[in-house]
Amino acid sequence: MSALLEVKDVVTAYGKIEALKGVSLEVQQGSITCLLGPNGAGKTTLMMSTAGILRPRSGSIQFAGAEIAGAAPHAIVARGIALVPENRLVFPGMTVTENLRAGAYQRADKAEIEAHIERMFARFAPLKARATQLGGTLSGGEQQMLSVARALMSRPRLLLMDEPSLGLAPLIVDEIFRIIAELNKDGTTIFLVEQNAHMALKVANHFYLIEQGKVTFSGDPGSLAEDEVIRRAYLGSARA
Amino acid sequence: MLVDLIQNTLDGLTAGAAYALLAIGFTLIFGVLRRINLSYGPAIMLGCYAATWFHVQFQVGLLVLAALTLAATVLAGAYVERLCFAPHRDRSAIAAMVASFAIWMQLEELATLVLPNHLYAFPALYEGGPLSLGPFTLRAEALVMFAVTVLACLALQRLLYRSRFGLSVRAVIDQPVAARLVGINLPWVFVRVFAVASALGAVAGYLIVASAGQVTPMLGMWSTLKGMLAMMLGGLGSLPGAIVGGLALGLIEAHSQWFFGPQVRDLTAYFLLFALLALRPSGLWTTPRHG
Amino acid sequence: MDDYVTGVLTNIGLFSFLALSAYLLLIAGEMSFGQQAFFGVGAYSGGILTAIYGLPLPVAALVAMLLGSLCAFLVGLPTLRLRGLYFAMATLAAAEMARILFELFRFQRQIGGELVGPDGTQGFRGIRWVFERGVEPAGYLALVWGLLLIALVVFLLMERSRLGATLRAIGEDPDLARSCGISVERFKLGVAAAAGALAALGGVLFAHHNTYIEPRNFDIMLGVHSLAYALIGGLGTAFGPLLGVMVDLGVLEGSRVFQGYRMIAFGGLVAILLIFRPRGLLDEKVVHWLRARFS
Amino acid sequence: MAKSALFLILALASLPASAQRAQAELACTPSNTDFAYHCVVRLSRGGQPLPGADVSVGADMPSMPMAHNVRPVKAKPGKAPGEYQARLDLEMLGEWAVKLRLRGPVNDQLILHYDFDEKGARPVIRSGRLPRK
Repeated sequence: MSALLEVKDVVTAYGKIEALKGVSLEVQQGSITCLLGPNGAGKTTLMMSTAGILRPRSGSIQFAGAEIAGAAPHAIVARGIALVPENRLVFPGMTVTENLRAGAYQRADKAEIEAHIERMFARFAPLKARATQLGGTLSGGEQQMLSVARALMSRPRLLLMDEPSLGLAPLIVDEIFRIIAELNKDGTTIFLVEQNAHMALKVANHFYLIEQGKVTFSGDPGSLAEDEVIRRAYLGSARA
Repeated sequence: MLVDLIQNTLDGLTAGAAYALLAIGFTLIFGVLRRINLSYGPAIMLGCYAATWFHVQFQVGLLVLAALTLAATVLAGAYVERLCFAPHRDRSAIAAMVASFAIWMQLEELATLVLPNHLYAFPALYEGGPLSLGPFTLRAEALVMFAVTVLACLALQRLLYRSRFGLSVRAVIDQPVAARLVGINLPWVFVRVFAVASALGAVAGYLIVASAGQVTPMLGMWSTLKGMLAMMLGGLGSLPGAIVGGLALGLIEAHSQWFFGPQVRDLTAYFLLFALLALRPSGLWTTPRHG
Repeated sequence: MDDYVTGVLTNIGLFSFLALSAYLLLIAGEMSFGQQAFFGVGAYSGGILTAIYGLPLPVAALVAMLLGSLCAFLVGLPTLRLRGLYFAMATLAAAEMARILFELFRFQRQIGGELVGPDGTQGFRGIRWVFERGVEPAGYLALVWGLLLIALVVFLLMERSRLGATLRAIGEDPDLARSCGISVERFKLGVAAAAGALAALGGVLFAHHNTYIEPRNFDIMLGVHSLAYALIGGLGTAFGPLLGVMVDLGVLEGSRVFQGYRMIAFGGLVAILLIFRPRGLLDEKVVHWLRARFS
Repeated sequence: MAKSALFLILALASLPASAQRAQAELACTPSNTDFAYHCVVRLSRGGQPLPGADVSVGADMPSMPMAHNVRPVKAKPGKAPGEYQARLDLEMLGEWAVKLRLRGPVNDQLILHYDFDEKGARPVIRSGRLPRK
């Protein structure tokens, strides 16, 4: 395996406050890599920096050998990265089908897009029944599925997922993680941010702990006792 | 009494059609950029002035005038976008708005330099008198205004719902962060939105000056104010809302003018806007927003 | 000093009151398109009190300021919970309503054999208190700038106090301020009332300088200009708005050789300035640097 | 003829009204330069011409009087008593509020509204009931 994504010494700041204070990590080709940490540790900031929504102040982000730090989001999507954002951010005033079509915005193969949408409906059955409904009227779980499906429509090599289980009922969380494992089996590399460490450790090949803008631990599931991981993921070691 | 009411309604809808067109252009820019473009009206005014200048010099025909208005307005709109909005993309909305105000001053001065009189004749769309329908009268320009407004709305509808550009515009209005995440090139969308909005504004401006038969430098401020007012009445950033807001503004103005006179007409419109903002800031007509 | 220089300097002073009024709201995080209305309220009420009721100017100015702040309070009450552009639009609507009400306002009395008082769109002539007392332009200039100086000193004291810090905290992040136990709404109402009084004072002085006012004096152009001044000059210090007015009127007057082209040059300059300095010439950074340097 | 008759009527009408205050009237003709006018100011008080005043003439735009104004010029005594001549350099055509600052026998400021076009200047009479465009 080789590193598909290589983050080195990335610093991202909001004004004077540095949310990332030099983060370095790697996501191996074909893996599910998970980033765990308490609220405000910088997980979402790292996701947004990788997707190009935020511009890192310094450091390098390499994707498949090419530097992408500071590139515009549309250029990063074109390289094969898609982000399923925190809180899902579906297009509330557009139908489910249109949401999916927007996901394929950079693709020109019209017929293949429509076929791809049908495949998404097959995979995410609840969406099919809601095809003509507005995104804003879906339930939280359905919105999460839509957000994942929309990201897949760009046929990414690397799927970034920011808190996909946030605010969802346990049954739906199970479903989401089943989908994550399935996508990975089909060849998509996944970089996952989670609060739900228990579920994340079940699917991940590798995980990082991030606390106060710095990576504090890196290892495979099992290299640290799960309750220790969970404690640090929720509370951080500093406060423990 | 009833005749007057219906006549006022007709007049109001006519004015409202023009307001709706102005409001759609204004709303497109606001919805996509979340910025207020005070230079929206002045760009339209400059377009109309450019056409008038050609008319004064060369006596060109109606269609050429319309094309000139369109071209000059889009050009002025592009200038506004480059100078006031592109540089402030990720920054202060206030700075962008004040910049657009500065450019307003510039455009207005430019127009009055080229044509210094306070008033210029603009070739009318139709030379004959008003058409009468039973007890009611309707100006031929009003029919043209309606027809063009409906056509423009249909064309916009097609553009927004049947094209890739339309998909990107709606995505940016709906959820700007997600729009960037699916790979929409925001700056490029902005440029094209400005062009479309300017074109719609030019159509509205041309119809307004052609039915009034004259241009004055007031057209700039007037268009910005009416477009903004209609947009606010319909709910910020909603395109169907802009149409409803425009028609509503026209109706309110026509009826309150008939009942209370011209000054109270403006007063009513502003009062309504104020009351709406204080009581129901999301507007009369809003798209559902959950999640 | 000839009449011209005195006139320009007086105008700079008069405008500064309005720009300061807009600035006060801007640092509290609100953009008002409607401060010209309170300027108008001050001009009309002050003019009526001296020209019709024969009250001395200082008394008229005090009453006008009270009235201006009362109006601003009443406008602020239902609108200050609105955010950003919504508030801007609401204040714009209120100000245009005020302008139209001035157009409808007729209140004339026979004074010395002449009809004096607001006469709708015909305006309000004969606000002569200053001229009848033989105050020369230079004297009036000193009065305007004296009052402006007092206002500036109050601003500077405020900005150094806890009050100023609270104000900027509210302006930067109202939610955070609220979570720190600051009563944001009440604070903003106070700010709006103070800004209204400041604008009204400028209005009284303007009416007595010009002897004549009309509703068109108080249209949206005036309001947008005052906003622009605060922004060009900078949001870092109360000297910012003053600098903005000076830059504008200074460049305008200095470029009279360009005749009709001066607004073209000026408009472009402002737009370009805002690209490089989006919070104005004297923004918070520059002010911080200057303070560190000179204190 | 008609003009001077009108002038007379106006002067008579204002005779009892203002014995103390000065009245002014303006007559302007365009010059060779764009937007520049030769203006004659007729000052009167109580119906009598008012000579010997120190008059400066400026002009404001009705909206934005503080920013859009014309540099005031000193008027020279004209041909007849009570007449003063000045050259007004405007920025554009349209409505201007002409501002007369008087010193000497009277200390006052008068504002006159005139509409300037290619032919000259006419006083603006607004009914207040006309719709604004």
